[in-house]
Amino acid sequence: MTPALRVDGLGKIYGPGTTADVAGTGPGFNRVVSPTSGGIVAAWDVSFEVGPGEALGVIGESGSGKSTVMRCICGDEEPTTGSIRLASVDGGGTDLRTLSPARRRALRVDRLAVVYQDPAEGLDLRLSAGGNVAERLTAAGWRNFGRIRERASELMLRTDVPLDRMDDPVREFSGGMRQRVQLAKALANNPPVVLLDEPTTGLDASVAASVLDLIRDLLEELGVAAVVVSHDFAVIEMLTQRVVVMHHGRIVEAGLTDQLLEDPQHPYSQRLVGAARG
Amino acid sequence: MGYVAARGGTEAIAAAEELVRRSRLNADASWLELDQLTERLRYLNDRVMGEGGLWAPQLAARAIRQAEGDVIEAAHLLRAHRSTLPRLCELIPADADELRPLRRIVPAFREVPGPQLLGRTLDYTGRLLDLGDEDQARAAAAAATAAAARHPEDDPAENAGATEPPFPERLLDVLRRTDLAVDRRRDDDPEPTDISQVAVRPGIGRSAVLSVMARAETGALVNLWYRNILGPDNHLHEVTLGEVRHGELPIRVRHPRTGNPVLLGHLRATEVEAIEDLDGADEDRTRFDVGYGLVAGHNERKAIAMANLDIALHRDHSDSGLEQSVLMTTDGLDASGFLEHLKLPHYVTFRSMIERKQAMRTDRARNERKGRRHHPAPVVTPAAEQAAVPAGEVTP
Amino acid sequence: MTLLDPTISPVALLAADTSSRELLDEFSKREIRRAVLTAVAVPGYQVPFASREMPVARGWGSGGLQITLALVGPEDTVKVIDQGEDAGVNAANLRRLIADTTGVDTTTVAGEATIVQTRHRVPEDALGDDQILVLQVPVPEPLRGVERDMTELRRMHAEGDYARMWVSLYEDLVRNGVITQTTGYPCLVGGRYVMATTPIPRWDIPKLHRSAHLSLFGAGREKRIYAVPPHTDVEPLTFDDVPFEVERTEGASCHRCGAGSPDSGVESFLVELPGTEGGRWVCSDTDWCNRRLSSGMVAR
Amino acid sequence: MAEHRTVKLEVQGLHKSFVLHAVDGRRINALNGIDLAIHTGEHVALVGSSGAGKSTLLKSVYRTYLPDSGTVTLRLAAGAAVELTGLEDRELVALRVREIGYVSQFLRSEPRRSVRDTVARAGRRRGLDHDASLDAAAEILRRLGIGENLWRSYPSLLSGGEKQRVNLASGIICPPGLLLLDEPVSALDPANRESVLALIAELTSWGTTVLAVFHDLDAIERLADRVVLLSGGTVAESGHPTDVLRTLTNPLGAIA
Repeated sequence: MTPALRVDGLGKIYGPGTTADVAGTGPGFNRVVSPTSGGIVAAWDVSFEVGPGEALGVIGESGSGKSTVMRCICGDEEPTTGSIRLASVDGGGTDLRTLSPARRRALRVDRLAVVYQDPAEGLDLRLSAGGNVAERLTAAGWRNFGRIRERASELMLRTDVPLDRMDDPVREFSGGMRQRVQLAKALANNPPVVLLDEPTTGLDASVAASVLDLIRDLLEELGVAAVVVSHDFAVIEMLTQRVVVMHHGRIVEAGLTDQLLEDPQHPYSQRLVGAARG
Repeated sequence: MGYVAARGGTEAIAAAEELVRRSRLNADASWLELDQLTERLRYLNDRVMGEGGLWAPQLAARAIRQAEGDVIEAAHLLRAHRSTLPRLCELIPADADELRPLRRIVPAFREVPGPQLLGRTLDYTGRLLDLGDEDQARAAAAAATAAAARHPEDDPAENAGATEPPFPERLLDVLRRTDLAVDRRRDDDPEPTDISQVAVRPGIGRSAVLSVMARAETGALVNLWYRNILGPDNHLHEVTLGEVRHGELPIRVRHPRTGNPVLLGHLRATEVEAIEDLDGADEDRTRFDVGYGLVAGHNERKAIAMANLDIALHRDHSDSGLEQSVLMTTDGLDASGFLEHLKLPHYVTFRSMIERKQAMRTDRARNERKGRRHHPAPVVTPAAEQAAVPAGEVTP
Repeated sequence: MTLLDPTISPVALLAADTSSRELLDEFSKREIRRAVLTAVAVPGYQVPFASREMPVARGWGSGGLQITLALVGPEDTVKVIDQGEDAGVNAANLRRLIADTTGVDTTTVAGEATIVQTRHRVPEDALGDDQILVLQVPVPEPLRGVERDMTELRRMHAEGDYARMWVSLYEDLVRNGVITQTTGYPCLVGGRYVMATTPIPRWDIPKLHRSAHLSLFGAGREKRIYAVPPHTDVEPLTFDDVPFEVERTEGASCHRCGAGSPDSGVESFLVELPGTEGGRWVCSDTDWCNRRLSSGMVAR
Repeated sequence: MAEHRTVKLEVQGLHKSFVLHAVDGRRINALNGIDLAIHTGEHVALVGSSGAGKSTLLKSVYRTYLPDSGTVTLRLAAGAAVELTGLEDRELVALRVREIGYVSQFLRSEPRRSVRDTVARAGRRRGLDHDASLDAAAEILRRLGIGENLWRSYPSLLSGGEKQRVNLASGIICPPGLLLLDEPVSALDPANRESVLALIAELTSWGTTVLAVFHDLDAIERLADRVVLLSGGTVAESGHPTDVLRTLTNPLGAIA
């Protein structure tokens, strides 16, 4: 099975410093700041694969490097080292990092969608809900107004955005509704890979639950490969089958989601699960 | 006869031009001599040279007189005049350490290396409108001028800048020696950008940004500075001036045959070094940031704004669009020209605007008859819903 | 070049140059011509150039003026229009300036001109392959309505990323029922760059599409030159199912030459003369209108 | 009962312990070398006292628990045999769709989905199309005694027994080749218990292999082809239900 997304040896160091500064950081040293240079080793040696129809969770506390990994994959940040491959790009034969920034950005149109925690990052709040979807469609070359309207309506319906709000500016929407529009936009061109970064964090509990339901349904139906980044076991448990645990920029454990929850191996995972499960 | 005589416009502008010329000559006053401007309206003349980007006191005075005192107009005349001149050579970058101070203050310290030289400044003159008798003033001026001619060594204006080399060390040198200053010197921009030769845009480099500020409209720069202190930009926090100097700067070119530097002359310039107490989360709080301002003529207001904005520019990390604001919106000629172009005829564009308003109304009326919004969301049936998501169309 | 010859005294050269009435020295002209050539080679791309200060204010045609002055030679004949009119104050001022400083001939007849400098209009009669249209541009950036940051704008053009432009058209249609862009309608040039068509009316845009003449756009204040070479596609951005609409007003016709009336058989861009009995219309291209009248095409 | 020839599941030398890092790395040994073979279509019930390792064995087979050593070999529907303890996570996730299922006594997650949809979705995951999944869900719910009036409710509103049946329905719709049942009828009243046991009994006739833990002897006697007694994390005895259960001095105590 060709993975839809494959990440190998991804690393990201902020600030001064080189790969030499990786020594002395990580879970074993309980720090991400290099003692020699002060560089921040936000992520190191991160590898995983996600297949079509599969959802991989990335769990960890804030500062564990999980969001850094996501931003490196989608191109919001440039990793220090490692490779990222998509089955939809050259059959996985090309490291995305070797692509030009322009081609890299173009992948976001229909190959690699991102749903951010903050809808303002993924949406233009000044535009209508339909307009946000239209941006993706026009970027993919759609030039027929009627069909763009139709497709946007379908997506609104699919993401439970009332059709009579489709032409209202997203700025006037509640947080949960914005998140639904962000999902509609992300899915506009049927991307084979979707990254979700804390997609329900910050929403009221009941709203978060319904958005979570929606995401679960969409992932099940669309057969996309998903990476779900979250600090919340409830989210990870509901959406993913496999999970990696990040701590101080490293993956400390990888396994099946139910296995991590019931039989965590690494001391840090046990602590994390223990804390979450009370 | 056509509906509009093809010569109508020409005649009108010729008449307006003649009216301006005659009114200028016929004013009920004596002819304004150039030295009146260069000697008695020093700040005005300096400002026009600074914003006009040309050091030529006599030409600036002509421009001010021709523009009837409109600073922007006068700066425009200077710049347009310069456009007609071929570029013969380029100056060797001036060394600000060679500036012979006529005035020098260091607010940051009580005792500094070298003098605190107050010099010719309005700072501490009482802001009381002089309502003295005109005839007495005229007589006093004539007497002072005659006395100065007899005894030049007593002239306070001449003696104000009695400093001779070696010139006082800068405060910044002291800060650098004690490792208290962030080092902003850089080597990726060795040859200063000549902004009259390139179209500047964000990312162009510090020398170009500094040049733009040096030529900017004084009020625009002061306003941008104030926005950063009180307004939304907020990149300035606690600025102290390290050095304010006004003095004479030698200007040199390389001799075309020998290659040796040759002194062309001097221009007066105002130089400011500003010090910022860094307080950002990602900044080195153990050091000061420094900013630099240098403008032609005596214009401390502008030089201070420039030095402060230089700091603000490295503090905003190109995030806030401040660089674009400095580069694109502070030029007096650009802003005023565009503003004033609104006085030109715009009836073609206005007609097009009215036509669209009517089109919108027609569309609205049509939809109201049908009782719907402009483009109602298409009805999607449940069957279509099922097929909708997987069956997206992608056109190349 | 003599200017680079170290044996010649620069001061002498300066003195010699004072006899010239020209607004641009040869070096400046050459730089502008280079920018023009680049613009022709990359249709629709905004070429930065070191815009000179002209004797007219920025925003008053300084960009168009620099192009005209850089291109004009002794054999040329120049026509200058503003709003389609030769006699307007701004057109007259620029024409006078060009004629006085270059000694070139001027005309009001579009067909006689080798260079037509214009603000806001394209002449009604198609120009030929021996003619150059120089358009004065106040705002050269077509995407400014959707993005202000210049670095991002450069990226968008470089990558041909015009999705947000399309979205603005989508939003316009959704909100207003029609595309409300008035003049300066954004066009895709040669299938590559989106270009601001100065504020010429939509009416004039088809006259740029695959035209025989060369169109040069000069933005003096913003220091950009761009071009539409002859026979180049200029396609107004619009959806496949939303036709591009030019300015037309039901029942309007020129009260002088009758253009626009059903029996005239021709149309022109009309401007309104507000008046007591509901206003009257007249051709914006005064020379075209005059020639129709004087050639007897119109029964008076 | 028919004679079963092919081995569906073979467990050899399976060890499982838990290391509690928070308690100074204390190790708890749960399975100490389990050897067990189950034939295709066979129904095997695990018995033993509390802590003998019954649930641990089920979860270790399913890989919810990560075994320390030993092998778990599963024969797939297509005939090939796969060793599960060393299998890639991704491949195991794939096997969990149609080859191996696990039903606990608790209904897991899915809090905001109607009863029928919950079951139908499980069917769709195993390859049914939309309409067929709804039909199959209806049928199985009906047989388990979940009335139509409950199909549109959310499982969170149901009683414990109803939840358990919905959970079982999801587990056995399009039943996987190997079904692991962990006390699936613990909360049922006698009437519903009957219909549930009947349905489970049917599973083996459809070819499903079952490894189960029940809390009552009656269910074991009625359903199991074989009983395996676990003690101290090893197999103490294996044989016909009546034989094995008879040897136990206190069968109910051993089971509870």
